[in-house]
Amino acid sequence: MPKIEIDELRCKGCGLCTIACPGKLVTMSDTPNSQGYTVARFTGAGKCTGCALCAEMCPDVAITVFKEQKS
Amino acid sequence: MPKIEIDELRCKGCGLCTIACPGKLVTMSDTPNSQGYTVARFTGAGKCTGCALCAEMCPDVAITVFKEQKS
Amino acid sequence: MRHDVFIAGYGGQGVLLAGNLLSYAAIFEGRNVSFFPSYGVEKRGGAAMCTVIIADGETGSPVVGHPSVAIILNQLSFDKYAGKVKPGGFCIVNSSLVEAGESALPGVTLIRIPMNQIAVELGDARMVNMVACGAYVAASGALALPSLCEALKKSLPERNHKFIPANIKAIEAGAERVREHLAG
Amino acid sequence: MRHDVFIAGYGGQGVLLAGNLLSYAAIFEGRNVSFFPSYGVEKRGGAAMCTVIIADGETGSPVVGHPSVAIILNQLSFDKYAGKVKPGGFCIVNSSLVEAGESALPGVTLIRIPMNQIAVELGDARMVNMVACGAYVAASGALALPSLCEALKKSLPERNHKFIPANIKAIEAGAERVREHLAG
Amino acid sequence: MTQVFGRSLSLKDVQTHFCPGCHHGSIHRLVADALDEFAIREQTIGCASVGCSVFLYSYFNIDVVESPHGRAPAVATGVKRARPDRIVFTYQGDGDLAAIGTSEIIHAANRGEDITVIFVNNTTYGMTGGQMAPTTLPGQKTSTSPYGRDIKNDGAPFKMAELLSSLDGVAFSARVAVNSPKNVLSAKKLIKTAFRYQVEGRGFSFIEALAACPTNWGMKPLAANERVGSEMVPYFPLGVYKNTDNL
Amino acid sequence: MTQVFGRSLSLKDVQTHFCPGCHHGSIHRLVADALDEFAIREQTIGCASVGCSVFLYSYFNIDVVESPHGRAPAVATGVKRARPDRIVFTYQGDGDLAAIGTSEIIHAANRGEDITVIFVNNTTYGMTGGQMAPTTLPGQKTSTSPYGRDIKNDGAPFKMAELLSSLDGVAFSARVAVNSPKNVLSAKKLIKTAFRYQVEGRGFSFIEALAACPTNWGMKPLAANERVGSEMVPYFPLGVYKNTDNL
Amino acid sequence: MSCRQFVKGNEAVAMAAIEAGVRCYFGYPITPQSDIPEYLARELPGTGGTFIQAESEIAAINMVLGASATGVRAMTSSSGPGISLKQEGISYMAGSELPGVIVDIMRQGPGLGGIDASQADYWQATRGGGHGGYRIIVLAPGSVQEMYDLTMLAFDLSDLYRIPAMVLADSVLGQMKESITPNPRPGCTLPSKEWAVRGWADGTEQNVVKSLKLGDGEMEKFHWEMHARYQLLADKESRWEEFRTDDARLIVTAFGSTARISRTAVEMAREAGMQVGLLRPITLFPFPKQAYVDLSRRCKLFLDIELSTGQMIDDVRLSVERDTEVAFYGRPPGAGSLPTPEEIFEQIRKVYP
Amino acid sequence: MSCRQFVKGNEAVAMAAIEAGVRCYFGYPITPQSDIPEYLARELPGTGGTFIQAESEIAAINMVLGASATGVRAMTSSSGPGISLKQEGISYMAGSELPGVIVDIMRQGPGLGGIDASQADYWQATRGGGHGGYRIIVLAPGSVQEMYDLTMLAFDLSDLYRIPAMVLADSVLGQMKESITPNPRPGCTLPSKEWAVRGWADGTEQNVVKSLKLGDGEMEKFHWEMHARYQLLADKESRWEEFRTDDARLIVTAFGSTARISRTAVEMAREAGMQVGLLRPITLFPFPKQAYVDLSRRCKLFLDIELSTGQMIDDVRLSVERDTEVAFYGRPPGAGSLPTPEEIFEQIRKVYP
Ligand SMILES: Cc1ncc(C[n+]2csc(CCOP(=O)(O)OP(=O)(O)O)c2C)c(N)n1
Ligand SMILES: Cc1ncc(C[n+]2csc(CCOP(=O)(O)OP(=O)(O)O)c2C)c(N)n1
Ligand code: SF4
Ligand code: SF4
Ligand code: SF4
Ligand code: SF4
Repeated sequence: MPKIEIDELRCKGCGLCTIACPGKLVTMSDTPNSQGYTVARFTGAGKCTGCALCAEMCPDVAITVFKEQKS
Repeated sequence: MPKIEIDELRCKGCGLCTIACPGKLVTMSDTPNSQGYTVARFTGAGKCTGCALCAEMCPDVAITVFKEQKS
Repeated sequence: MRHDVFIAGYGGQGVLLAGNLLSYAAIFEGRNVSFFPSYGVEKRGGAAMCTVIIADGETGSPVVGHPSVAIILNQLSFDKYAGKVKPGGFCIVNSSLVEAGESALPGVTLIRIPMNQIAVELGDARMVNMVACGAYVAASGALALPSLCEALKKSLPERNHKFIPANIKAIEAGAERVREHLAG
Repeated sequence: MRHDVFIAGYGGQGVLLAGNLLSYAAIFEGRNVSFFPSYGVEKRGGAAMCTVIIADGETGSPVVGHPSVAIILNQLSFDKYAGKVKPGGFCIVNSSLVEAGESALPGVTLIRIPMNQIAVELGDARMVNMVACGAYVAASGALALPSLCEALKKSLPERNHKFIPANIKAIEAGAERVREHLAG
Repeated sequence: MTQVFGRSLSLKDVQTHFCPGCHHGSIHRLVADALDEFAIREQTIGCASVGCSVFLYSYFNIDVVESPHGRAPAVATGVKRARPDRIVFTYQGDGDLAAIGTSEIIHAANRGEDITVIFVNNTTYGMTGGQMAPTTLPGQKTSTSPYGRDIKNDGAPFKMAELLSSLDGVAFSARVAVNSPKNVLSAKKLIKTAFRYQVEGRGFSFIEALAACPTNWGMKPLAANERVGSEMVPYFPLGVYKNTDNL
Repeated sequence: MTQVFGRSLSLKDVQTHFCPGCHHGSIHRLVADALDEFAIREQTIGCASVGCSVFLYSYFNIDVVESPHGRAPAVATGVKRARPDRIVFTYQGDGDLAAIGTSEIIHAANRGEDITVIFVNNTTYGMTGGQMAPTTLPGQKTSTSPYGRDIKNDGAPFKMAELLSSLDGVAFSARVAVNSPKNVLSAKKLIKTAFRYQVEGRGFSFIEALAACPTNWGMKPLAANERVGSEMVPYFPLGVYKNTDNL
Repeated sequence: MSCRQFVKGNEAVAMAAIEAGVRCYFGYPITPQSDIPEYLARELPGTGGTFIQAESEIAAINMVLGASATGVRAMTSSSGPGISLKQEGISYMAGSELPGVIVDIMRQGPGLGGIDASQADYWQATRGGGHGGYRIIVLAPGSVQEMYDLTMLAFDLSDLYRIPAMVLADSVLGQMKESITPNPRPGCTLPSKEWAVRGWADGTEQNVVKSLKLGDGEMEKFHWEMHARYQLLADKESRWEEFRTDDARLIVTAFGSTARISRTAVEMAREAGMQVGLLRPITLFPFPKQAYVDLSRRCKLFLDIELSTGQMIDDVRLSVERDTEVAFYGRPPGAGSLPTPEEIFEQIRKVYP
Repeated sequence: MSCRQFVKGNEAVAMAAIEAGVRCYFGYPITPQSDIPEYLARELPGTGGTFIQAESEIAAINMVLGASATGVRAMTSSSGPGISLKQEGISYMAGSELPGVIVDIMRQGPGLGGIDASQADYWQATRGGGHGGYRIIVLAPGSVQEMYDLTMLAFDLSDLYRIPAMVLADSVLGQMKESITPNPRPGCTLPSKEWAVRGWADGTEQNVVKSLKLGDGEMEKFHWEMHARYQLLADKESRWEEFRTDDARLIVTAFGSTARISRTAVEMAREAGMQVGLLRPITLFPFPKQAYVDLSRRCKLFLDIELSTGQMIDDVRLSVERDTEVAFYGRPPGAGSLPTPEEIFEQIRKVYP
C-alpha cells in the first residue's frame, strides 16, 4: 500500500497539498503544532496511489511518499 | 543667381560639403585658417542651384545659402 | 508616575496591536507615551516584540533594560524576556503556550493566564492580545479599563470596529482573571 | 645638472611626441626624467602642453613654475606660457604661427624659428615638432643630437620608423637654425 | 516500502523562514532537484540576492556568495570568469532583478555569461513588506501603490522572460509557475533544462518563476496560490521563449 | 537675395569644440531646427549627459541641467514631473545611454515619461578617448578592445531603437543617420516627429542617430562619414521602429 | 491636545515634508524607512505632488536633482546601502549648488548588515561619502517631534544655503511612535530661486545647472566660496541641546537615539548624586564646535557615546579645548540589541572623576 | 638599467597588477585613469587573465566581489564619480571580509568637476565613503615607481588582512612618465584562502561569503574584531617618508603629488637656510600616527598642504602632540592649475618661525 508521511514540524498548514491530491486524501487538521500552524493530515490510508502530487506541491518539503517497488 | 557663403572661421575642413554638392561646386582649399584647418571654398559662382545640400551636410553650420525669392 | 512594559510573542499574535492599544489608552488619559517595536530580518519574520512607556512627564529612553512588567505570549519570548523584568515587577504569561515554573523568576510576580483558551472560549483565537491587555491593566493599574475600550476605536482600522464589543469582552475577561489570581 | 622645459601647442602639432622624444634621449644618456603632460576636458581637446625635466639626480617636482626653456608652437600657447620662462632662460617660438615682439620677454632670449615653413620645405608639415626638438637641443645643450636620433626609435611606433631619416633631417634643420640665430 | 519522494541532497534538512504557502520553498526545491539530477552540487556556487531568498546558503548544501541588491548577475559574472569550471547561478526576486538590477541582468545576458538565472516573480517586494515591484500587475494595490498600480504613472509590468529573449547572448529563456502539480512538474523539467544548458556550456539560461506571496498579497495561502493562475498567468504567459537546442 | 539656409535660432552662434567631421554638430543642428519648428525654444529644458555632448548649454539657446553619466533619463523625469508644462529632452551618447545608463533609459521609457531622448550612437566612447561602447561593432578595434570586439567575451552590440520599441511606454522610436544629404533630410523629419509627440503629450519618444567619430575611429572625416553607411547602417538599419500615430 | 498625533518617526518625516511643501518625492523601498515612501504614496498625490517609486536609489537621487533644478522642493529617503548608492548624485547636487533633502534612517552595516539601529553612517554623512570634497547639512533628531521639526528645517536650510540637507536618524527613531504636534510651516523668507531652469518663457536669462567647472580659477573659486558658506553655516546654524551641564564634572555627549537613551542614564547619575550633564549636537554638520569649546572650558572630562566603534569622537576631540579628556564608549549594536540606560550609567560610573 | 622602463603612472599600476598575479580586472572608462584598463585589455588576456569592460562602475566592483570571493586576485580602477558609485560594493566587500584592490586616480569634484588633479577624495577613501562603518587600506604613491610598488603591496596587504585596499593617486601621478624598475613580486607568505567559495569538490566545508549578520552578538563581534585588525594594521603596516626632519623647526606634511612638489619647496627652503623638513604619509589608512607623535615631540610647528580645502588636516591634528601648531595651506586646484614649488616655498616663508 503506498502511503505518505507528513512532517508535523515542517508543515506550515498552507493547505496546498490538499488541492493537489486527486483523491482528496490530504486534509487540514485543526490542531496547531508547536509553532501554532494547524497542520495537514493524511486521511487516505489504503486509498493512496503514491502519485506524490501532494509532495510535489508542498513548498516546505514536509511530505515523504512511500511505495512498494515493482519487482 | 543662388549662392553660398562659407564662414572661414567656422569651417573645420572636414570636407563633407564637397560630397554633398550635386554639382561638385564646393572644393577644399589648401590654405589653413587661424586654427590650422584647411577650409572649403565655393567654386561654383553661377552654377549653384541653391539646393542647400552642402549646408544641410555641414556639421559646423558654416554654410549660408542665398537665393532670389520667386515673386 | 512612569510605567514600562514589554510585550512579546510571535508574529500573528497581535503584539504590536496590543502595544498600540495600551498607547492610545494612555494618550486618552493625557499621559505621554513612547511605543518602540522591534522585529526580525528586514521587515517580516517570526518574533514580534514591543516596549511601551507611559509617563506623566518625559518618557525618556525608548530602550528599557528592565521593565516593571512583561506580557509574554509564547515560550520563545518567555525564555528571552521574562528574566529581564525588574525585581518587584510582574510577568504576565500566556499559560496556554508557555511552560513557566514559579521559581523561574525570583522576586517577580508570575501571573499565568491561559489566554488562547480564554480567547477560544470567547469565540476568536485572535483575541489573545486583548485578553493580555486586560490582564495588564488589572495587574499594573497603569490605566483604567474604560480608557482601553475607548482606545480600541483608534487602534483598530474602521473595518474592524464591528469586533469592538467582542474585544471589550476579551479585555474584561483578561482583567477578571488577574483579579481572581491576585485574590487567591 | 637639471633642465626643465615647457612644450606647448595645439592638438595635432605633436607636442607630446616631442616631449617623449626629449625624454627618451635623456634616458639614453642615463639621466633621470619626468615627463608631465596636461590636456583639456576629459581626454581630447584643443591645447596640448607638457613639461619635461631632465636631471642627473632626483627630478623633484613634476610641476614647474618657471622653466628655463619653453618651446612654443602656436600663438595661444605663447600668450599663456612664454611669460613664465625664468630670467636668463630661452623661449623657442614657432614664428610661422606666433607673433612675438622681442620686448615681450625681458631677460629671456627669444629664439624665432619658422617651424612650419621649415617642415613644409622638408616635405612634411607634421614634422614641426621635430624641428622644435632640434632647436631645443642646440639652444639648451641639455642633450646631444645623436641621442635624439637614437630616441626616435623608442618614441615612434614601429610602423613609423620609415620616417626616421626624414625626422632626423628636421631635427638637424632645427638645430642648424638655432646655431645661425645664436651666431648672428 | 521504499521512499519514492523525499528531500533532495542539495537541500538542507531544515525549516525555512518562508511564510506558509510561499512559493520560494517550491522553487528552492526544484533548483535543488536540478543540482542533484546533474550531480553538480559540489561544483556549484550560488549567488544569493537581497530579498526573501537572501538565506540561500541556509537552505542549499552549496557554497554561496551574497550579492548586493540587484547585482547578483555581476557577482555571478565575477565568479564564473574566475572559476569557469564551476556551475554558477543567481536566485533573484523581481525587485532585485527587474528594478535596481536592470542594468546588471541585461548586460550579463547580453554578454552571454555562462550562468543560470532563477528569477522569482511574485509581483511585489516581499522582504521589505509588499511595495510595488516592476512586475506588479495593473491596478494591483501595494503599500506604495495604495490606489493600485497606475500604468500612466508607473508604467506597465515588465515581462522579463520575453525582454531578455531578444538579446543574442541568451541561450534559453522560459517562464514557469508552481501553482499546480502539473505546473510544478513542467517547471521541474524546464529548470533542469536551464541548468543543462550551463552544464553543456551553452551560455546564459533564464527561468522566470511566477510565485505567490500570500503575506504581502494579504491573502490566505490557497487564495494566493489561486491568484497565480487567475491573474498572473494571463499577463505572464508560461512557456519557453527562447531555446537554442536546434541551432 | 534672401537667405534660404542659415543657423536656427535655438543654436548659439559660436564654434563648437567638436572635431572636424563629427556628426554631433549635425545632430545638434537638427534638434535646434525642431525646437524652432514648434517655437518651443523658450519652453524647453535640455538634460545634458556626460560625453562629448556635455556642453549642450554652450550651443543651445535653452535652459540646461547637467546629468551624471547615464542618468539623464532620471534627471529628465524629475524635471518633467516638476514642470509638466515644459518640453524636456535628453541628449546622450552610447556609453552614457546603453552602458552605465541602461537601467535609467529602460525604466523612463517603460514609465512612458513624456520626454524626448536623442541617442547618439558612434560605436565608441568619444570623450574618454575611444574605448569600447555597447554599440561597438563586432571585430571593431578600440582602446579597450585592442584585438577587436569579441562577441564571446563582450556580447553583441545593442540595438537600442529596437529594444526600447518593445516597451509599452514608448510612443515613438526611430533610427536615423546624417551621413548623406538624403539621410540628413529624413533625420530632420523624424527628429521633428519625435518632438511633435511630446508637444502633443503622446509619451516617450526616442531617436537613435548613427554618428561618425573620426577622431577615435582614427579616420579622416570623409572616411568616417563613409563608414557610417558602409558598416553601421547594415548592422543598425535606419527607419521607424515604433509609432503610435495611427492608434 | 486635539491636534496632537501619535505617529512613527518615519511618518513624522513624511508629514513634515508635505507641510514644508515638498512637490516631488522619489525613493526606493528599504527597511527601516519604507514608511516614508508608503505614507507619501498615500498622501502626496492628494496635495498635487508627485510620488514615484524609482527603479533604484540612483535613479531616485537623480530625479531629485532634476526636480530640484526646476526650483521645486524635492526629496528622497533611504538607508545604508541605498544612501551609498546616492553618493555620486549627492556629489553632483553639491557641485551644482542644488538644494534637496535626503533622509537616512540608519541601519547596520557594512554591506547588507542588518536592520537594527546604527550610527555608523556619521562619517559618510558629515564628511561627504561622495567624491570631490563637499559638505552637506546634517540634522540629527532625538525624538519623533524632532523628526518632524528638523525635516521642516532641512528644507529651509537647504534652500537658504543651496546645499543638500540630510536628516540623519536611525531605526529606533524611525520606528518608534510618540505624540507630536505637527507645527505649521514657519514663515521664513527665502531667496527666490533665480538660478532654476524654467525655460526662458519665464523671462529669465539662460539658466544652466551644472557641476563641470573648466574656467580659469572657476574651480578654486567654487571651493573657497563653499568653504566660506560652511563657515557661515557654523556661525549661524549650529544647534545643540544641553541638559544639566551647568555644574557638570562629566559631560556625556551623543546624538540621536543614543542621546535620548543617555539622557535617562544622566538622570540616573544625578539621582546617584553625580554631577553629570549631557551635550547633544542637533546639527552634525555644521558641528556645534563652540558649544564644546565653551563647555570644555568649565568641564575637563567628556564621555562620547556612539552606536559605532567611534566616528563623531573625531569631531568632539577636534572641538574641545586641548586639555580636555574625551573618553569613549562605542557600542556597535547587533540584531535586537541596543544599549540600555543602565548600561550607559555603568559607563558613567566607570569614568566619573 | 636595461630592465628600467619609461612609463606612465597608470601603466605602472597595470604592470604591477599583472606581476602581482591579478586574474581578473573589471572596470569602466574614466579620465584620468583609462590607461589602466587600456593596458590590461592589451596585456591581461595574454597571461590567461580576464579583462572585462563592465557596463558600469557598479557592475565592475560587484564583479570584483564575485571573483575575489572565489579566492583569485581581482581589481578595479576608476576616478571620483566612478569611485562614488562603487561605495556600496566596497562596503559589501568590507562586510564580507573580502580582499580586492581599488585604484582611485583622483580628479576634481564635486560632481563632474574636471579631470585635473585633486586630493579631495581623502575622506571618502580613509573614512569609508560607504555605509555601515568600516575602513579600507589606503596607499598613497608619490612617484611612478611607487605607483608600481604600492599596487603590488596593496594586493599583499589586502590578502593578508582580508580588507579591501585602495591605491589613492591623482592625475599628476597617473599621467606623468618616469623610468621605473618593475620589481618582481616579492616572496611573501600569505594565509591560504580557506574562506573562498570553490564548490565543495575542493573538499572544503560549505563556504559562505556574506555581510548579513543576524546572530546574537554577531555584529558587535565583527565590529570589534575589525577594530582590532585596524589597530594591528596601524602597528605593523604604517608607512611614511621623512626628508630632513632631524633638525627641522617646521615640518611640511603632504601626501602623493603634493608631497612630491613640496619636497622641492623644502629643498628651496633649505637652500635659503631654513630648517624645514617633510613628513609624507605613504599609508593614509592606517595613518602613521606614531611618526607625527614622535616628530611633534621635537618640532612644534607643522604645515599641512593638500589639493583641497582641508581633509588630511583632521588626521594630522588628531595625531600630533597637543601643544603642536598645525598650519594649513589648502589649494583646491583648478583646470590646468597646480601649486608650484615656488608657491609652496612662499607658504613656508609665511609660517616659518
Ligand atoms: C541597495 C538596496 N536597496 C534596497 C534594499 C532593501 N530591499 C531588501 S530586499 C528588497 C526587495 C525584495 O523584493 P524582491 O526582490 O521582489 O524579492 P522578494 O523578497 O519578493 O522575494 C529591497 C528593496 C537593499 N537591501 N539594498
Ligand atoms: C560615473 C562616470 N563614469 C565614467 C565617466 C567618464 N566618461 C565621461 S564621458 C564617457 C562616455 C562617453 O562616451 P559616449 O557616452 O558614447 O558619448 P560620446 O563622447 O561618444 O559622444 C565616460 C565613460 C564619468 N564622467 N562618470
Ligand atoms: S503543502 Fe506542505 S506545508 Fe502546506 S499544508 Fe500541505 S504539508 Fe503542510
Ligand atoms: S562641411 Fe562645413 S566644416 Fe566641413 S568642410 Fe564643408 S564647410 Fe567646412
Ligand atoms: S513575504 Fe512573501 S515572498 Fe517573502 S517569504 Fe513571505 S510569502 Fe514568501
Ligand atoms: S571625439 Fe568623436 S564624438 Fe567626440 S567630438 Fe571628436 S569626433 Fe565627435
